[in-house]
Amino acid sequence: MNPVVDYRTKIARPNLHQLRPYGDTMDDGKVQLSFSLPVPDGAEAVEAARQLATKMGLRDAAVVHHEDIGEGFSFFVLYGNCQHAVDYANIHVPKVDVERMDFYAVNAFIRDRIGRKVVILGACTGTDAHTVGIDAIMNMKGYNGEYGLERYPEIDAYNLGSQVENAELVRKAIELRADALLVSQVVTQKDVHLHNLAHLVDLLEAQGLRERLVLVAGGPRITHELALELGYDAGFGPGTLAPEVASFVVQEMVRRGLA
Amino acid sequence: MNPVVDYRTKIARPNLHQLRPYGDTMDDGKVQLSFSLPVPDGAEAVEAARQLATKMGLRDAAVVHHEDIGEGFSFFVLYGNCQHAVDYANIHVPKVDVERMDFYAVNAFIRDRIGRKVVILGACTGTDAHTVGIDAIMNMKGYNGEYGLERYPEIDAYNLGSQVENAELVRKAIELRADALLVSQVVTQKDVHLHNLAHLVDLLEAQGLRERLVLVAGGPRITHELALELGYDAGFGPGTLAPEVASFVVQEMVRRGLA
Amino acid sequence: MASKLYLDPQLVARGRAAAGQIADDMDAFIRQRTTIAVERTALRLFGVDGVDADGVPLPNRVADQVHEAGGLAGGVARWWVNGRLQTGLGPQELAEAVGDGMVTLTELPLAPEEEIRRAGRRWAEEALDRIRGNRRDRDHRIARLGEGPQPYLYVIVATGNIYEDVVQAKAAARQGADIIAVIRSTGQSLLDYVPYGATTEGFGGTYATQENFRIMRAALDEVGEEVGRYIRLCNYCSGLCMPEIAAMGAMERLDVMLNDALYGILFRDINPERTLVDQAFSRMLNSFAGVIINTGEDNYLTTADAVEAAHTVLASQFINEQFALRAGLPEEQMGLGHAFEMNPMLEDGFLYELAQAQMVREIFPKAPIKYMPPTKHMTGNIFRGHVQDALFNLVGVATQQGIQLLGMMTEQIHTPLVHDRHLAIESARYIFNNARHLGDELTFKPDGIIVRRAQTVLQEAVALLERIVDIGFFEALAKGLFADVKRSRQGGRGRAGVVLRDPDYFNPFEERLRVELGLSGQEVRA
Amino acid sequence: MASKLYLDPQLVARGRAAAGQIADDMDAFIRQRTTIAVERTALRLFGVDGVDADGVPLPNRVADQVHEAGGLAGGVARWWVNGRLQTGLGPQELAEAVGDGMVTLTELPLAPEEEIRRAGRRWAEEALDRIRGNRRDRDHRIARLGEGPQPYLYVIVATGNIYEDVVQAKAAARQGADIIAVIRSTGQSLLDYVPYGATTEGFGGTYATQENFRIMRAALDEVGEEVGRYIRLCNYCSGLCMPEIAAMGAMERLDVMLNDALYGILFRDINPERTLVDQAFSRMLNSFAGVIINTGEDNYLTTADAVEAAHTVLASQFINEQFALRAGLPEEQMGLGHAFEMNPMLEDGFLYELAQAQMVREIFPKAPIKYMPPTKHMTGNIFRGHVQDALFNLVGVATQQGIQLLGMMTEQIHTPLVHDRHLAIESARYIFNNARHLGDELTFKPDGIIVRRAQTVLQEAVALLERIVDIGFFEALAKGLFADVKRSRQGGRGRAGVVLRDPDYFNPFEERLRVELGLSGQEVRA
Ligand code: B12
Ligand code: B12
Ligand SMILES: Cc1ncc(COP(=O)(O)O)c(C=O)c1O
Ligand SMILES: Cc1ncc(COP(=O)(O)O)c(C=O)c1O
Repeated sequence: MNPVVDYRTKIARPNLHQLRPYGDTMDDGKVQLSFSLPVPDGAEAVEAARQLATKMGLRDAAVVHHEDIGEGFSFFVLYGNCQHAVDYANIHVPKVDVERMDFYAVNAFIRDRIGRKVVILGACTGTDAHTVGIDAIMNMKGYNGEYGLERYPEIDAYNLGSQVENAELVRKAIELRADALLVSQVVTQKDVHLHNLAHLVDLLEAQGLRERLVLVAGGPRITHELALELGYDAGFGPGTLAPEVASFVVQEMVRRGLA
Repeated sequence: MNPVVDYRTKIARPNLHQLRPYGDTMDDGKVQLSFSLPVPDGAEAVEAARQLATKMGLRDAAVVHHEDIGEGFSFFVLYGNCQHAVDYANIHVPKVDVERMDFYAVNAFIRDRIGRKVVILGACTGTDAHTVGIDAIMNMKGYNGEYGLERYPEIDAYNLGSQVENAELVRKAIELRADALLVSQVVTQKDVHLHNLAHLVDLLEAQGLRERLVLVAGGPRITHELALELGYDAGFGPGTLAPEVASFVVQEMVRRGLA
Repeated sequence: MASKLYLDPQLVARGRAAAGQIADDMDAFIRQRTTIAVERTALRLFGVDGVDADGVPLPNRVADQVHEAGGLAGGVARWWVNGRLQTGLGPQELAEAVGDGMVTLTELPLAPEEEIRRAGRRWAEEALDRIRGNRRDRDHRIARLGEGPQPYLYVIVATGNIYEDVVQAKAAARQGADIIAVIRSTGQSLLDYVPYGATTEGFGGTYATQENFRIMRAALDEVGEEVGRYIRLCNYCSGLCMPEIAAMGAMERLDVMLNDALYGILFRDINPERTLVDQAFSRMLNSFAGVIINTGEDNYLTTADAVEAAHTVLASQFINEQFALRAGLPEEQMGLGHAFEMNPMLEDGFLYELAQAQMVREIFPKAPIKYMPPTKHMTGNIFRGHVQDALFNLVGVATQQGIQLLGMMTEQIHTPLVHDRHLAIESARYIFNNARHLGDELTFKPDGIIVRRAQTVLQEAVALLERIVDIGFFEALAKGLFADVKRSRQGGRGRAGVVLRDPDYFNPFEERLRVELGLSGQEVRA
Repeated sequence: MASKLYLDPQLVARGRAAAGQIADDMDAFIRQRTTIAVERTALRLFGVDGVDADGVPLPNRVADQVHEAGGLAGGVARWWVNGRLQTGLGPQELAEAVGDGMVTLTELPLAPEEEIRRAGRRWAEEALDRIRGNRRDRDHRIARLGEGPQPYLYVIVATGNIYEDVVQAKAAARQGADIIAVIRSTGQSLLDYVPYGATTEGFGGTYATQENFRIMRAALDEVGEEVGRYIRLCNYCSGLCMPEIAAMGAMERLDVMLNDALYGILFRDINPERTLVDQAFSRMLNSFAGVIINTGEDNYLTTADAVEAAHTVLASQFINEQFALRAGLPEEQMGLGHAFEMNPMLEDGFLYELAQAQMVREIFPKAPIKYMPPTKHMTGNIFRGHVQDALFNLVGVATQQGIQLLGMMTEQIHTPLVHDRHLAIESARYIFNNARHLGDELTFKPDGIIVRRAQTVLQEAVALLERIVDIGFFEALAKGLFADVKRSRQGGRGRAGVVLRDPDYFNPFEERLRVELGLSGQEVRA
């Protein structure tokens, strides 16, 4: 009997400098697409959908489903082979780059390195009424088995709730001598969150407060990169837990000499 | 009370020369994408996915879901706004361009204009074993309430079934003096159908038969345009019914003087 | 029909009795009060509409004027009717005159009370006639066109632009939707006025304005004719303008209204006193207009855990039912809310959802129960999400819910795109048809997981209700018994708009509605 | 357990009796015959493998040589064993010598029959020992690693390239798959030989070769260790090489095999006599090797209508059960096939599917029923398709099927992509977990749609079986009673390979297997 071939030696490897989607064969570029067009279903609409996919760089784009969805709209599902590739090997994504500590370590760090209670304010701002996200970070009971900041003995955590105007948040920050502001934004329609987040930075800068605070944004569509672009110190997305946020805040305070 | 505004006067209209996908606002270009990458899930993979979508011409491409799917693969769902547009107004799709007759009209047409029985052979060729499609066109009982060609008194229909080699089909065509060949191709993996269909045309040409026959292709991934490219007289896709095919065959015979 | 869950009818009766007690206590409280919004509503019904040069709605200008003069305790109606009698102006002119500061209603000489009341009642009757007409119109249209079978397919449009909304709504109707809800812009519920005119700028929704109602109503009537099915229109009378929007809806023939004080209290931090008073009047209007209300218990499960808090939903439904009855709203118009919100990773979660939905169905047999889809546990994985929605749809049809608010696979991502809605409707129609009579067929193991779960939830709900009877409703809110959210009686937005009624409080609309709806008179036990 | 469908046990017994009669008739026919494939199988078990210079497999070279010399009727074993005894060559060398034309087996002097039989039996025992060892190995691995709960999640890989298949299969195992089936290339079933070696070029599937089996087995063992779950490997022993592939599978520790003569007859136009004889021997091997077979009744519903032809599926399952019993296959290894293939637009179709699945479950209580997903009515609308698959999964768990072949939302489009499979597994796991004990909970209305449907299907199936007893099995095939496809006893591929056995037919494998499996001896009633 032949020895079993080591299949690993036979498997195609991705080219990390020319990375393409994978369907069932290395580099096939297989991609699924769906969209609607504001024209009635028909051969021309199908062709338009195909042409669009081709313009997106899909070879052999095939409309596998098309359907009239009323009011002169048609809906399409397509598959095709993407010709574009990305240089994965050279992608560098900014990351919240601090040591991740747990509940106990954070409190110990504060005691040792800051020596006083850290004041953190959280709020979901503007007309946004989604409190679950900020509650997950702030509230006693926390989220996914991790306590929220209110439970941290060395942190004075104030959860202002939702629909908090930026001006009100700034007022509270001054009143309570906040070390850090945690801002949640969940509604993103028409980029309302970007406007809201940028506006807060403007207000803080106008008051000369920006440098004296650690400013953190969070929400389902927030990335660290986006937060940096908007002038925040860090951004946190889906699945964030309190210790990550606390770790960042306290280490950032020390790094910036705010302790 | 104000008269009700006629909302129609207020609704944005699509630009048919610059047609874009529609999500919830005219021209927003909204497109949904999904694919896998042969790299593990992580911030870099997400960024790679985003960059790919950007290369495809999506503005504000957002990775809304990413997941490890094992063996160093990751899966992504994205939304973005497509910047490409197509000139829908100038799309012209070749169509099977004959009068669509029903069962009775086809038979009457044959009696009046051809004056003898029309011989039609159908087969699913190569290693393809899918008979349901060709049966739908050929068999007595037909499909979706339309009789198949076997039921047409003026047509001698021979359904050769599936897994018929091209050479065998050509042999039968000569033997039975076929007027038309109906070829079904369902399996399309690795473009096996294209090879198969092209091969038949080669054989027929080699035998000097091509001009004497109406040659028709069909199957779920066949379009009229594709069939023309492959050297067929017509192509039929999903949902085809026997009368359409019969209408084409008999009118094409008359047009080409094969009657 | 025998209970498939072997629910104890006595226990159900105990729950109802406790909720009745809670509602009675609150009703006594409510009857002693009015609010600035209730008074604006009276003005709207009297025909006050439009905005002043600064864009402030005239109903606000008029009511504020009277309020500032301390005249609201007797009801704005007296001042307004007197104003019309004194000035001889029509409603629009008089409102504009007040808006311009040309007329100060509380400073006009007062006609004899009897005369005021007579004129007020006559004008009120005219407004109510218009609403009666709308109701008849709806009945005729349904009789002529027919309607979809239950569960009704309910979808939202939420582009922010009423004209895009119309396009999406008409497409949805063609795809098979029975009810179109125009979601409101974030923040509208906290406005103490109703925006005016057609609007094209909203976030996460479109402003509820009377003009927007009219535009959408016309569009849906039109598409209803084409598809041969009456298409219901839904909006939100909740927030600080609850009764005003109820009145607007009644005037523009809306068919369904989200209407729940508890929602505003818990999720918008609206003052409990304010919104409970507002709710009573708004429900009378909805009842009279034949509008189905939807309550918001489903929302509790977005903040609290759906397994642990299931009984709070049922308890709240009992309370909402009693509140509704005290506003004359028949069971057939009570779209009590609940939701399919358990963590999808839960073993046997489907069984618990089935238990809850069947239980609600049995306890409120005549109500067009509103069943909300998974939202909290929807992720960006649209494919899995579409399957979660499918299970939700199956439970909906298997337990014969009244109104099925369709889930969207993109729930976690954006307000629905035109094809999101299409795919949702397609899936629901497939499942409803494919499992049409499943509910008639299934029975459950008597001592099984499903039956035991339902019985436990009922027991817990009754216990909770009886506890609330003891501690009082306001205290229950303060303790965070609903949705894990704590709200104090004094806190929240809009409390300044609550006014204790004078003994001679006059509101010809409420007066007439109480008669029509068979409610006892407008007592004032100040 | 009492029948949830109130099925009449007497009627079930009648169906079984009729099927038994059909199988007995066929068994008598089968016992008198061998085929070229059965003989090649004996050679493979004797250790013949590899290809000649033209790429023709040596088992073919050897069997063909004997066949051409008219020597197959007594079994190839005698010639082969004698050849080894006469030449003193090992199996590989002897086969090569035959392939090269250096040795003509039928021309060698014959050793005494007793000596041949003794040597043949000894060598056969060695081969069977290897299979016994594989079976023990499987048992140990399962005992050590455990396995997923039923319904097992069964997915296919079908890239055409064994190495890509490995990648996809390992990913699937990590995602939660319990069984990986490597789909064969189109056309392999019509080859009268088994391709050789590792292959990387197939259409719609990957060639079944012993080397490919080995590569995949090793990969799945490896990933099974990592995920801590034994991962079953499935392939197809159907088509013209049915028993050869069964032998290859037994030697390489495959766990599941598609194995159904009816499938080949109806869907591959394979000669009925040929494949029925092949089937009997292949099932003995599968039985002995502890391989679960899957039958192909599900396929009927891809050509015939799933509502109208439902009873043909049940009738065929009854027949397949009896065929299997006559090959010594225990019920625990009978993965009888059926499918969720009704038109999704059918009102109450879900109820009919539930009825069918529950009925099959009750009638074959010990069998690991193989449940196939919607395929025919899947369209390019992947979103709707994903929901069809979800309902299929729900029926699967609610009726406690054994093996759930997962549907792919892209069924109409292509063989599965890596994430198609992932999403399918994710959805099935969600539903199986979320509705884990649904089957224990549900009961059906005694005179309802579901119960009546199941009873009707059973009645029709029994009537059909009794009709087949009357007209004979071959005639039933000729009349198109299954899958609307008509096949004549003489027609189809491979008939030339059927050979009437001589009275002294010798096949030490069959001989031994009949003993091991408790089957009556190898009669020859020519
Ligand atoms: C629950 C919910 C509600 C509840 C909110 C209850 C409450 N008290 O919060 C109710 C029912 C009241 C509600 C109402 C509305 N909602 Co809502 N809602 C949701 C829902 C279902 C879940 C959100 C949630 O709770 N997620 C769970 C939490 C834990 O996740 P998270 O927010 O992402 O938070 C995590 C991280 O992002 C991060 N994080 C979040 N914030 C912060 C902040 C910091 C500093 C840090 C470090 C981390 C961090 O940590 C958290 C824990 O890991 C989503 C849909 C969905 N499935 O996501 C829609 C959704 C967010 N809602 C939406 C909308 C439009 C509305 C409405 C405007 C609709 C309307 N017009 O009526 C209203 C009004 C709300 C308003 N004015 O803002 C849209 C937003 C669309 C968009 N992208 O713009 C969504 C996406 C639904 C949809 N598809 O339409 N909603
Ligand atoms: C039924 C079916 C089978 C049955 C076939 C039974 C039979 N006797 O036909 C069985 C179970 C045997 C089968 C087997 C296989 N199948 Co198959 N099968 C299907 C399935 C589920 C439905 C096809 C069908 O019947 N459609 C209904 C008919 C009416 O539609 P239609 O073919 O499109 O025909 C219409 C039009 O296209 C047109 N038309 C078609 N032909 C012609 C010809 C002419 C001249 C004209 C005018 C019109 C016309 O008119 C018809 C009526 O409107 C599809 C998946 C799907 N949902 O589409 C997979 C599918 C086609 N099968 C597939 C595969 C891979 C196989 C196998 C190779 C798998 C394997 N390795 O075992 C085998 C082997 C088959 C082989 N050697 O070819 C793949 C093909 C992938 C690809 N694109 O390459 C599919 C898409 C499934 C998948 N996703 O993997 N299959
Ligand atoms: C009862 C009720 N009212 C109102 C709303 C809408 O909230 P908003 O006040 O933001 O319009 C909801 C949301 O689901 C609700 O359930
Ligand atoms: C029983 C059975 N055998 C074999 C096959 C595979 O067919 P092929 O012969 O093309 O490998 C199937 C397909 O589903 C089947 O059901």
